[in-house]
Amino acid sequence: VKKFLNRTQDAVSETIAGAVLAHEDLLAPIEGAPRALKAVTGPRPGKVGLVIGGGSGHEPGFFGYVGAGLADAVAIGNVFAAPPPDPILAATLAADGGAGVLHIFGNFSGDVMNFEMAAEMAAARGIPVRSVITTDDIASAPVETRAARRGVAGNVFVFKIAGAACDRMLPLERCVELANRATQRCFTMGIALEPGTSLEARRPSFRIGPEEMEIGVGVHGERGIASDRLVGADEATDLIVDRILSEMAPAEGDQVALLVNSLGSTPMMELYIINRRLRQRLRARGVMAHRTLIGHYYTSLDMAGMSITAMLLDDELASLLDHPCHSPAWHHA
Amino acid sequence: VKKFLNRTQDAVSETIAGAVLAHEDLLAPIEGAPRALKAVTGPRPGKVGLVIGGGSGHEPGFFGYVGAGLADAVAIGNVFAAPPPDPILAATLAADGGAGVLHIFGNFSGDVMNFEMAAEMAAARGIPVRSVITTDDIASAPVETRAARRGVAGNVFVFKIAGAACDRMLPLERCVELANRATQRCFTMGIALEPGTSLEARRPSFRIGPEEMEIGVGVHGERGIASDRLVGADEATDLIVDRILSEMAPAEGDQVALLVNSLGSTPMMELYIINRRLRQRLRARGVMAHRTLIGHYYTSLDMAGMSITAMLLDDELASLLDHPCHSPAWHHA
Amino acid sequence: MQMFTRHDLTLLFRSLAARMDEEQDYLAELDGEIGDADHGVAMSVGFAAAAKALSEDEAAVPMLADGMMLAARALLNEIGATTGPLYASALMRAAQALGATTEIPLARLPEVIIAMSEGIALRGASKPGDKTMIDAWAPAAHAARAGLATDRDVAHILKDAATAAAEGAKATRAMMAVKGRAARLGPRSLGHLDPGAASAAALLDSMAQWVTVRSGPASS
Amino acid sequence: MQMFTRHDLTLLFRSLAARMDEEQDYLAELDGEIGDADHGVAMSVGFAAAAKALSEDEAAVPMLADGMMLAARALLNEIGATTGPLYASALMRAAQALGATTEIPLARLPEVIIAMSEGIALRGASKPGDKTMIDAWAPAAHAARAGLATDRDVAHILKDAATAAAEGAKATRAMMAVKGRAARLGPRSLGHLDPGAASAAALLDSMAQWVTVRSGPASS
Ligand SMILES: Nc1ncnc2c1ncn2[C@@H]1O[C@H](COP(=O)(O)OP(=O)(O)O)[C@@H](O)[C@H]1O
Ligand SMILES: Nc1ncnc2c1ncn2[C@@H]1O[C@H](COP(=O)(O)OP(=O)(O)O)[C@@H](O)[C@H]1O
Ligand SMILES: [Mg+2]
Ligand SMILES: [Mg+2]
Ligand SMILES: [Mg+2]
Ligand SMILES: [Mg+2]
Repeated sequence: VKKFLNRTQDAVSETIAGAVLAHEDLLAPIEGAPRALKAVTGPRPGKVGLVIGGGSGHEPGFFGYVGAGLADAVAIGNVFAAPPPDPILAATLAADGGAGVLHIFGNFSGDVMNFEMAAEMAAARGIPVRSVITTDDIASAPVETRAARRGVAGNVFVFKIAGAACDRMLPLERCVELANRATQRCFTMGIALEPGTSLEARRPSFRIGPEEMEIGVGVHGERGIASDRLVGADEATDLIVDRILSEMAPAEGDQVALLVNSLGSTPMMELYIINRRLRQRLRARGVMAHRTLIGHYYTSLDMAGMSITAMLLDDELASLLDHPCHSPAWHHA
Repeated sequence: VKKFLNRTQDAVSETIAGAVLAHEDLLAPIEGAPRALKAVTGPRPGKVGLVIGGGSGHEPGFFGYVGAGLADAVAIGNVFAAPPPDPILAATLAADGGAGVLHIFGNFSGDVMNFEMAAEMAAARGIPVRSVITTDDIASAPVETRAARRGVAGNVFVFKIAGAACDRMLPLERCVELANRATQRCFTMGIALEPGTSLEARRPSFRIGPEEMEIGVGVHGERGIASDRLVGADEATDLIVDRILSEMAPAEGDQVALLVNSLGSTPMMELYIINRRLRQRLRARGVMAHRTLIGHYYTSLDMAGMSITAMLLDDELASLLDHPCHSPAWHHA
Repeated sequence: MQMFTRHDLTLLFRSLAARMDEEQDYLAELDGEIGDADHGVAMSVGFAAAAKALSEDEAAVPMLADGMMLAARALLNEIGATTGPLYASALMRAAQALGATTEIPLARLPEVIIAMSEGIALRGASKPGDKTMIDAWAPAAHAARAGLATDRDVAHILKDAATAAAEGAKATRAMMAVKGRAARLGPRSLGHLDPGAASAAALLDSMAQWVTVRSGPASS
Repeated sequence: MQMFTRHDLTLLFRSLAARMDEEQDYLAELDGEIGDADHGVAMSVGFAAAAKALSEDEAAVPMLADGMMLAARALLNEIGATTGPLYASALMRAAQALGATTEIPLARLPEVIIAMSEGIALRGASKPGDKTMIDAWAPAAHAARAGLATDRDVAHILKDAATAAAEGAKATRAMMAVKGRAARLGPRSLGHLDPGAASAAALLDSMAQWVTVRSGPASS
């Protein structure tokens, strides 16, 4: 598979360099930490600092969610690899406004271990850190073991809720509580048509048969929980919506936030076709969409596929969702 | 090639339906014209109406650029096919605020003919229409026959400039002049690594050899002006930048607007890597980037490839570029 | 004298639509090589819409000219694109040629070919040699004019027109495109058939076959 | 008595890094099947960074324990990921075992294996049977402990440890993953080797080979 790359081993650094240049008004480097970035708006005294992060290959995740009303800083790992503790610590120091720092990251063994180590290092420097681990991928473990689930595209909503809570100068404990509530109410599931391409090997990391699709894929180019017969857009959407609705169990009149997300090479036309069906299904269930994000928000290199995330809102979450934000990947006034 | 579609012939209508649902706060249907949409903000009395349009397959183009500070209405054709006069007329009527309507579209025989016919029909109803035909694709014809060039991703900037001019209540002639100035100062070139997939055939419409790339591709999945040996990100960027700079001939200290655009399946990581090189080259030339758009702004179904657009600014264009806008694909305050 | 009725117009368009449906994949392939691969679906969907409109409104729209206008509008609004305005213009000009009448002598059909060719040339501003559908339509119109002058049998005239169109289409392989999408490819368009010329040749062939069947056993 | 010096530590890590480089594609393939295809590059880049740090600071950091800490930090900060903290933890625990000394008897090397296994188990909280690298490290540590108790030759003890690791790694094929990325695949992880166990077996094999060469012709 062909790609616009120079030396593979430089891909992440060059991506970061390009991102800082593209978003000079929003992102700034952190002195001495080439794998961490901070918001130009910087931390505010008394505001809880929000630090996010994870592996590369999810662009615009994660730096796309750094900015006013969102995260204060980000730590960036190698492709599909959690960042080491050092950049996480650097991001934490850069985000610190004296009111504690909130770490949010997806539930992957690498992220958990590295963020834990960084939190201990920050605590040793007198910065209280609390962590929220996202677990929105409903396909990745049964509901009885929710805490074992992966954190995937729902991160975007959790970042937003937490970023707004921090921006409203809520105390650390409240920010943690709201971010946890957001992840508890986020339900994501993905389907892939083709695997992504490993940068090193420049070939797909596994094969999906010509008449098959992978159900329940994450965002690291990995296989899903099952292969299934390839179906059309509506049927694929239904497969996901059925699972989401059965877990979410919304009441009539409930409001949700939606994210219809390309995993990489799936173009927006297909996302809109999926969104049409998604909304038909929600309407039939009496559920309203308060806000929809649609596009390339949380990707898996060039995987062909999509995920749908629905976050069940309450008045407080809806208000935080509507709070203004300005970041590379999410702007609203 | 697998896709999330239902019946192929329904793809465009379903895309429009999904778009209206995703962007309810921005886009509204136009009564009796299923292939046209208008901005929720609607036309304002005394404001020049801006109508854009073209074929489908470029999502988020074109409806992505409808909203406050951008276009008032859009006409949507079949995949890679100009819309017929009827939806263009409907969009024109919907956009009319009594100060005339501006049509902006790319330089393709189909678009030119259909927009011309619609303009005649609108004129017959007493609505003065002026047209600006974009010609930013520098690869598509030599500079001596600039008027023969295609209009591609530079459209995004031309829409923005014109949308801001209209929003500032400038008269039709001035809006035309500014939109023309924008297209004259827009320079785009694209490179494809893989062709896109025709929705009907579900296979690529031509082949690119494993060690080749296509230079000077447009946005309709078509071949470029030449095949070339596959090169890395920096070299590919250089190929484009050399051509752009030689035509643009910027002076030291000049400001440009940049669009680093995925043609479909090329992921954002690669766009950032390209942007890094692009900025190195501009810096070496003493040229400053006033604003950068990076992502999926003007696509060619799922073609793997990218285009770079640079628009040479003057103070007036820079100010119009900075004017606030709120549309599905471009938000800023 | 054999007449060409309003019902014949419907039947003729049904044949054309069926032929475009058959040719869809082939035309898509040709357009994939030097264009954007949509010419097959455009022609197939466009002529299907025209045939459908003619069928449905046969009673309500009894005049040939009005029927042609109906077909033009249906085709145009179904497909837009390049082909929509060009064929709409062709059919509108044919409508003028046919006039406000419910039937014409079958022998006048070559006039339709001439009118269509003029309509396309006017709207598209293309000349023979530009590697467009005009490279099929212009020789066909020439053959039609020649045939009308020599008073040949209508079926033979249309056959001559179809042959001229087929040769014209074949000749586009050696041309470099000057108009349309393929023009941007410059010399890379050499060696490829123009899809619009190919579909034009198929339309004319289908028309000739329809007239042959319609006019019964050949008389010359 | 043969000693294991600070320079030996550098040499050992160079061997490990070379071996991980050789195994990179194979490990990537294994991780592609049930993970995210990056284990090859993580191990290769991580051990290369550790070896480089050990080489560059050999004079400045003469103690074995400090060297191990250096290697741990270099590896961790180069790769992060899952492997970073696990192997950093392994090496930090090995540093404790080695202590503030510039050399130890070569015969104490099995202790390093035991310490590394403990470090990984502590950080990763995984047990044998979870289909992780522990399925290679735990049997290797067991063999190392047994070997130390029986006073066997160090080269043989390490060979036994490597064999145990290889068998442990092979056994992961039959396991369903409980920890790490593959755990999300549930039963789909069955039938695949765990990449982390495979790389662990390769590390231990490389260590055994290095010791065999280092300690000269086998004495038993
Ligand atoms: N100006 C023109 N005059 C006549 N025919 C044209 C002109 N421009 C393009 N064509 C014809 O249109 C054909 C392409 O039609 P189609 O693929 O349906 O439209 P598009 O190029 O817009 O996708 C070309 O093969 C050519 O024959
Ligand atoms: N909790 C854990 N304890 C021990 N080893 C683990 C644990 N989680 C994962 N592993 C090991 O890590 C390996 C994967 O490493 P790697 O691919 O480098 O990281 P990642 O899964 O983050 O991409 C697995 O094959 C497994 O052996
Ligand atoms: Mg990984
Ligand atoms: Mg077309
Ligand atoms: Mg075409
Ligand atoms: Mg891995």
